[in-house]
Amino acid sequence: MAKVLMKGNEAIGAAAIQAGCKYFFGYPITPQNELPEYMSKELPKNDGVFVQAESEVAAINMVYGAAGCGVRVMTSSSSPGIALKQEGITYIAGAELPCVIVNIVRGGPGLGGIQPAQSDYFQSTRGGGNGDYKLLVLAPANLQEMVDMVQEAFDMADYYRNPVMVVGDGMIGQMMEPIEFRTPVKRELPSKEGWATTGTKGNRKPHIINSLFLDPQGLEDHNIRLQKKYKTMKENEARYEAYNMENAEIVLAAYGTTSRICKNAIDKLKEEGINIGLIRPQTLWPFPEKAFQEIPETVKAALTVEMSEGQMIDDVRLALNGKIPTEFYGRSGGMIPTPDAIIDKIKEMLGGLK
Amino acid sequence: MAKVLMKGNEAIGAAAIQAGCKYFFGYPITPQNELPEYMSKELPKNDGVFVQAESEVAAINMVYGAAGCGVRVMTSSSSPGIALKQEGITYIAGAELPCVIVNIVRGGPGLGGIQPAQSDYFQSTRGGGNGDYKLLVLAPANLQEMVDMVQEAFDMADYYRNPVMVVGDGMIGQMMEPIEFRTPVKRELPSKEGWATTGTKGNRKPHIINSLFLDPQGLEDHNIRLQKKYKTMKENEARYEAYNMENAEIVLAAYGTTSRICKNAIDKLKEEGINIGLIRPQTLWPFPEKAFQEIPETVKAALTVEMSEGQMIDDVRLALNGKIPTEFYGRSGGMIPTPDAIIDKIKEMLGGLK
Amino acid sequence: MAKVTFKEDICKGCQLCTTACPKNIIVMATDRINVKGYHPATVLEMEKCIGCANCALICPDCVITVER
Amino acid sequence: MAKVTFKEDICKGCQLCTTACPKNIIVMATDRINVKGYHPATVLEMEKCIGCANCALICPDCVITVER
Amino acid sequence: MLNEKVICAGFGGQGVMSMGQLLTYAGMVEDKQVSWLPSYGPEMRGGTANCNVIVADSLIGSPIINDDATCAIVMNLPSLDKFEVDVAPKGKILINSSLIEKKAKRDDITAYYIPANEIALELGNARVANMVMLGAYIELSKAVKIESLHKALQKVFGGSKAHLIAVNEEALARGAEFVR
Amino acid sequence: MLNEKVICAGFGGQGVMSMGQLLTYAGMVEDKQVSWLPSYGPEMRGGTANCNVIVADSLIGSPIINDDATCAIVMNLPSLDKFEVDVAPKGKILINSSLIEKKAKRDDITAYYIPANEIALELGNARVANMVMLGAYIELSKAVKIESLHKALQKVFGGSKAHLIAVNEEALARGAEFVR
Amino acid sequence: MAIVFEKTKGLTDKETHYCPGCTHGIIHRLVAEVLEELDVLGNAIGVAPVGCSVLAYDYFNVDMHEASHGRAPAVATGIKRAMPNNVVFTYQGDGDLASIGTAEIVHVAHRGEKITTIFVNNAIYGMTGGQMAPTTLIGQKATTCQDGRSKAHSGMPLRVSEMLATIDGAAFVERVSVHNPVEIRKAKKAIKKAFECQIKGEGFSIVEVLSTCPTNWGIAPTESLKWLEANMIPYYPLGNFRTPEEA
Amino acid sequence: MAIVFEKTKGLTDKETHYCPGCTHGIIHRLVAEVLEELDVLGNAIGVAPVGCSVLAYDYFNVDMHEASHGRAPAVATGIKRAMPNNVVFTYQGDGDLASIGTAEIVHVAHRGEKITTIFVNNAIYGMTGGQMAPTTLIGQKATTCQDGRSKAHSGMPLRVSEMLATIDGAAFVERVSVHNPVEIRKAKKAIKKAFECQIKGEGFSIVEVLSTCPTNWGIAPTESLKWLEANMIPYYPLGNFRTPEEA
Ligand SMILES: Cc1ncc(C[n+]2csc(CCOP(=O)(O)OP(=O)(O)O)c2C)c(N)n1
Ligand SMILES: Cc1ncc(C[n+]2csc(CCOP(=O)(O)OP(=O)(O)O)c2C)c(N)n1
Ligand code: SF4
Ligand code: SF4
Ligand code: SF4
Ligand code: SF4
Ligand code: SF4
Ligand code: SF4
Ligand SMILES: [Mg+2]
Ligand SMILES: [Mg+2]
Repeated sequence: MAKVLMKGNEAIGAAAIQAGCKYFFGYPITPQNELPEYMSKELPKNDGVFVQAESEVAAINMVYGAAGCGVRVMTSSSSPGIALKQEGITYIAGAELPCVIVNIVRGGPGLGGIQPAQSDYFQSTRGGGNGDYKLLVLAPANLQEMVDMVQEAFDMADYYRNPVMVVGDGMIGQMMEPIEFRTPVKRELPSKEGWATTGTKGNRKPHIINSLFLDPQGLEDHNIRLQKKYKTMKENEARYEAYNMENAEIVLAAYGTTSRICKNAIDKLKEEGINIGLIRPQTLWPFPEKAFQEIPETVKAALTVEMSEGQMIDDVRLALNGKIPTEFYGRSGGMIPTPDAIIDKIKEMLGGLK
Repeated sequence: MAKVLMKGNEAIGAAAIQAGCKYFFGYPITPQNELPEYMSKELPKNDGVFVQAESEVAAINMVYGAAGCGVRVMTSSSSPGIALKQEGITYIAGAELPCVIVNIVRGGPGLGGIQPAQSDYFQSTRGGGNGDYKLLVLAPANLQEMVDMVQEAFDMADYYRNPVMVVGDGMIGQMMEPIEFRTPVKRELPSKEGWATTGTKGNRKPHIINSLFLDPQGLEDHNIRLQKKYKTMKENEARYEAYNMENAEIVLAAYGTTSRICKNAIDKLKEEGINIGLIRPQTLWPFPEKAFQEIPETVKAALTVEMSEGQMIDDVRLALNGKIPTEFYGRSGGMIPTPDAIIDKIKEMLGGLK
Repeated sequence: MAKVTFKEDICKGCQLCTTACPKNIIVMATDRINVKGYHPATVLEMEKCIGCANCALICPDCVITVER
Repeated sequence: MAKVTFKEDICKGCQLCTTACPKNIIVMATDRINVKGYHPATVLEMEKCIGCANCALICPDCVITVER
Repeated sequence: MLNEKVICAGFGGQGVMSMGQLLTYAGMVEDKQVSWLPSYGPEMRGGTANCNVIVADSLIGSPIINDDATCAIVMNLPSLDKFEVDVAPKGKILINSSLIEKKAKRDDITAYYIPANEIALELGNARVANMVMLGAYIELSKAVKIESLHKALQKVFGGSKAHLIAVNEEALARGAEFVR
Repeated sequence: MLNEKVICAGFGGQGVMSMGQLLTYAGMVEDKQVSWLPSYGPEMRGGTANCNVIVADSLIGSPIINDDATCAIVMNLPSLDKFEVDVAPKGKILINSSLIEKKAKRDDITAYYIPANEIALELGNARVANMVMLGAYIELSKAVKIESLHKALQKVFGGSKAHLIAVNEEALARGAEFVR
Repeated sequence: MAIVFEKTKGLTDKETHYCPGCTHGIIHRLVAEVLEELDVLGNAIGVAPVGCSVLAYDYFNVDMHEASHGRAPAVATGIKRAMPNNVVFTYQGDGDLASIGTAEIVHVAHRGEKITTIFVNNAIYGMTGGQMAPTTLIGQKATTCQDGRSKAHSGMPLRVSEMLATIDGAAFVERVSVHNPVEIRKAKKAIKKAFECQIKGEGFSIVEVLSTCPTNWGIAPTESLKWLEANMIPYYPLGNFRTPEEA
Repeated sequence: MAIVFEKTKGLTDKETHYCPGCTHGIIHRLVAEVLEELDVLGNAIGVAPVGCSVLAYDYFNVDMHEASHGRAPAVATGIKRAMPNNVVFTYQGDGDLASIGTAEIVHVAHRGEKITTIFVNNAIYGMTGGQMAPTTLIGQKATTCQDGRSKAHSGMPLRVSEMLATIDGAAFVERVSVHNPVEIRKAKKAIKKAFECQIKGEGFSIVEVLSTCPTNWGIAPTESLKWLEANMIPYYPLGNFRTPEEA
């Protein structure tokens, strides 16, 4: 297919429809509004349905309902809206339903601001809902990757019967880049017939979509089952990009749009003869721990760069487990790190290393 | 004062009233119902007001309103109810308002069950709301500690202008133990006059309670200010109990009711001549990192015991930073670890160490 | 002629059926306790039953079958 | 006799006042642009003004003061 | 070193919760370490209720009694079936023989059969069967002094319920007597 | 190695967003690496809008232009004031002299003064001032071929707006001519 | 002899966990009978609430979802929009529907979602142990208003049917009771009409059923029926508030 | 000459960020004038919503809270219960109040909270760029219903005042408009009555004000006033739905 130039938010919608998403339930919030708007226009043309829910709480519960029927369904929001969805998300995870949730992150806490941020890393990877559940969390750095990931997200969700979250920010949502819609690598997807609620038609037992287990042993068994699934995800789905790792003295850790700024910094430093590497997690959960465990000997320190006050750094440190020191550089509230500021921080660290 | 025998949930209410809490906004949910019920009966007698909100979302926003007026206010819930409060909590943290939030944790994910659990550790310490905010999180292990902590929580909240969360579980909420109401160590509390909304009386500028900063630089500045405050909290408020650490071969990490089971296991092992220590975080955030950084040389490994599938273990590992290996033992869904199972796990680890 | 049958073992002894019978023929069998620990409802003078099914209509636990 | 005054610099040029004046004496000053970049509202024949304050009532931006 | 771990169990209306609370209270009166932990939630809708009471000289770890109860007081059959296994070897089980015909299975624990309901009826108040059992338990274990239980009763039956104190004390005494 | 970083800025209605998009589109037509990043949110309510366009031969890192713009195209005064500092040394600034009387302050960049609105009015359509500026930029930078811009125009003005293509092409040409 | 009454196929064999004499059981049966009579058991998808009827998914012999507290209407919206040819219903208590789920019930009505709601109003939170509901009557005691609900503190009880009847998309709104066989028969008729309304695509339909909670009212089951009649019906008048013909 | 009209002290000096001709500005002024006239500026605590009026805290010359989207009534409840002698009001848009905040507005009415709500109904989500609101009219275009709202898909627009008027605790409910000076005067009277109702402790009071959004309607400001009159008023009739005398 030919390349097209699209705005990020609309590209998400287009990718979802390509992936067979037929249902979208959402509620407006900046900076992701073009996505529901696109869906409201395009889904009906594609035999689908868009409903503007009365709230984010209602939206995520509509997703829960539709997902339980076995259809491909999606919702999107931005930070405070995702906060409101936490109860619904833990229900969906608990009931093991597939769906795709997009968070176009903005600055917090509270109402905060609407400029790009990455301060919902914990919200996405640790869960703000109750209980021991996990989402698959994808973090594209450019629009091509985003449409690829959104498409694959639906397959992943179905494959694992698990909600998948795609995390972007206002930059990703608002920018335009050329994209090509391609078919994701096909997975063998399990049939939904064994659990989806479509009416018994009188010839099978009722299907029940549920996260309640009053018997503690039953609930623990359920949790153990879930953990087993999460373990499989951890083994199979952790992804990252390694950039300029050969002979790197310091490794940067950054995801999403921040990783692109880091690349600018790395390229500039390379011109000065300084070798800095980058590990860019493409999945925030499962976190690509191996990438950090296998860093070359040349690397003497790590620097995590985030548009937050420091969240992913926990996972970087957990993965490194004390192997090398880890520092942090971040901007927050919608402020965006500049390559030069990152370079300064790197040089300061290099100074300290010598 | 003489000791009284009280149910945990009621004792929380009594402690809050002792601490000058006059307002309670809540919504029923098992296993914390005795707390709002107690408040509905006792607050009016103490010149206070209890309102049963229409939902947890409304309750936390009522708290936001009352806290902005400078009064002492509280809410409580259990896991899924706390999930619903995440947006409100990040607003309160963002607007820097003091209040006390109680979570009597139950098994998850989703609706889960109602038996004791500790699977909201992430929800409490990492935040399920958006943005880079922190709560002070207190985790009492017995009722005396709980009433002490609840009382102090109000002072801490006022001192830092920050929401304080007290985390318990169904065991803590439902059990009875003798308690004594004592006056917490007094802090110099800042006056609320400079920010509380009480009406301008025509002789000052309006006060504004707010978490919106449309200008990214303004929002970043706000975040930097918050981080500074969090750093102070980290320095001053991390607390823990160390138990039997001398000559310990393994250190257990456990909080709340689980720590008590660990003590039983430790005492039993001591009779067998095996020395096992325990670090019991009393504050989950700030996490008592120092306690782990300063473990004696004799300790060869750590074992985190939780009523979850493994959450606090992240903080234990972050604090240890690779110093010694860390293993995990947990039960979930309302199942409670037994001393014997912990002992088995410890012996298995001791075997591996030899 | 009509007949009502009680699945005694699932009766919860709530007595709602007794309030609904126009013939007042339903009583609680105080001589026995079912597996749930309740005195189950029963009809003593079955011949008076008119098969109106009121008892079955009000029984929250589907204990009663009515024939006519 | 009545008088209206416009704080021209805060006028957003929305023209709502022009629809409200019973005397139709408010016009947009197309000859000038205020700091906001709008043609501000103004009154040309002030003597016709009856001081009804309709213009001030409808102005969303408190541009107008009316005296009588 | 006192370290009594008692499971009290029975039907909802049999007063097993308050039996446990009274014991806990009495322990507190003596400045012992005590804890009381009820079962809660829907398992109670099934009709059975139980609580764990610990009375000890030294600090109590977990308020949960796993399989190390020093005594189980069972007021009905399901409770016997459920909790017999949780008594530690050499421990006691007190069985309300008015309602439980079955005998204890284990021979490494001592079983006592107390016709609590009958004794209570003799006292003219069917609801004090729980106190009969508690009286028996105290007599056997000496966990607390009988006077402490009396004090606890004063506290619990304050005000409008004061007239119930006498019959409760009587029931405690009769229970004690029965196993003496 | 082409690595053009262009800031387009002006009032809301001046078509600065579509000017940027057209350039981006043309870059894509030539299979170059491109990105377009708009400002968004309430800053737009203030009346100014801007976008960052990058057209490059090799992979684009961040779509943000910090202080390394190769060119700034400013359509109104606030934009000149705001973005002059962001042009890299030796870069260009294209100033819509129809609306901006002020001159560029810096002397390490080259300023071009283009009476875009007047030229547009000459063409009978005030709204193509943006294309005049874009034409000038392309002439100066050779970032993309003019034919690619024409192709882009075809795409953007499909269907009902096709009649606008001619005047837009004309405007591009006049802009180019002006700085040639 | 022919069978005049036996348990409907719309219910599973599972015994309910409801307290003795709790009228939830009657209401379950009526819904199940209606589904059977309309021959839509194989086509129905139900949504259970959080409340005493949280386990309704075990009792109705149809596909079921267990919704989060108050959100059953949103869940049902998701289901119905995905499966427009299925018959979709929610079963909700007064805490669930009239308190935490207010926005969701108002907006299914507002959008005219083609679903049916069975609203069980027992004037109390049964499941959690008898707290005040928005529908708790003035003077009625509950664990969060132990001296009885007061108007000054908590306002007058909320009349949900009257409120929803102002919304155009609510095609069918009726309040019924199950405190005696006559009313039970009427209740069933209303429930049937409500489902028919959905099947005909006329909009949202809701039946508010006054129900007892002997346990938390602290009143014996048979007395509870009387209490309902004497206290609830005067404040919550039975009757139809909207039918499709009218609209 | 005496001043017949000048800017009220109830507003700060700050210029608003509202688009030219947006009637939010008029409504702000009316509220501020009423507060001044009732001499409660020093005693008032306002709650701003999330919506175009999110920055209302910068404009009203009184203590203010900025609430989360839709929750202003709950925030106001917290304030009023803590400060019963203060005059407490919320200022909310139709997305805020009639969509996400439905439960909160219904329940302040239900509890009869002694607060006043100014409900600005402009039939659209202004702040976020013109999405459909529950109050968007049939056929009206919005970014999430680009072919115009359809009844079949989204139901008929929600009439909030009519709905709230069924609730006992809502002591004062009136719908007004600000599309011309006559209506503006009436609007102010209603707002004044609403606050008086609060001050007298009669219950919850709300004034729904029909308002324009020239930007997202895509209609010039003066034309917007006409569009409001021609399209909104027929569906949203002006008038009083409840007054304390009546109750
Ligand atoms: C988010 C959330 N809040 C609260 C609860 C606790 N809860 C369970 S059921 C219930 C109320 C039940 O009352 P009602 O809806 O009237 O149903 P009933 O039990 O009376 O039939 C509540 C508050 C919960 N499970 N989830
Ligand atoms: C929880 C949450 N959801 C969504 C938003 C985004 N949002 C901001 S304003 C708004 C709607 C505003 O519409 P309305 O209330 O009608 O006010 P108006 O702007 O029209 O005055 C929305 C959805 C948000 N800030 N928070
Ligand atoms: S069928 Fe009628 S008459 Fe017969 S027992 Fe039942 S209620 Fe009585
Ligand atoms: S109504 Fe049913 S459950 Fe109740 S007593 Fe009668 S038969 Fe038994
Ligand atoms: S006061 Fe009346 S007459 Fe005078 S300008 Fe204003 S609207 Fe016109
Ligand atoms: S109404 Fe006010 S802002 Fe609008 S044009 Fe008139 S004076 Fe200017
Ligand atoms: S608690 Fe009340 S509503 Fe719940 S099952 Fe028992 S009687 Fe029914
Ligand atoms: S977007 Fe609409 S509601 Fe918001 S300020 Fe502009 S005109 Fe007013
Ligand atoms: Mg109820
Ligand atoms: Mg609006």
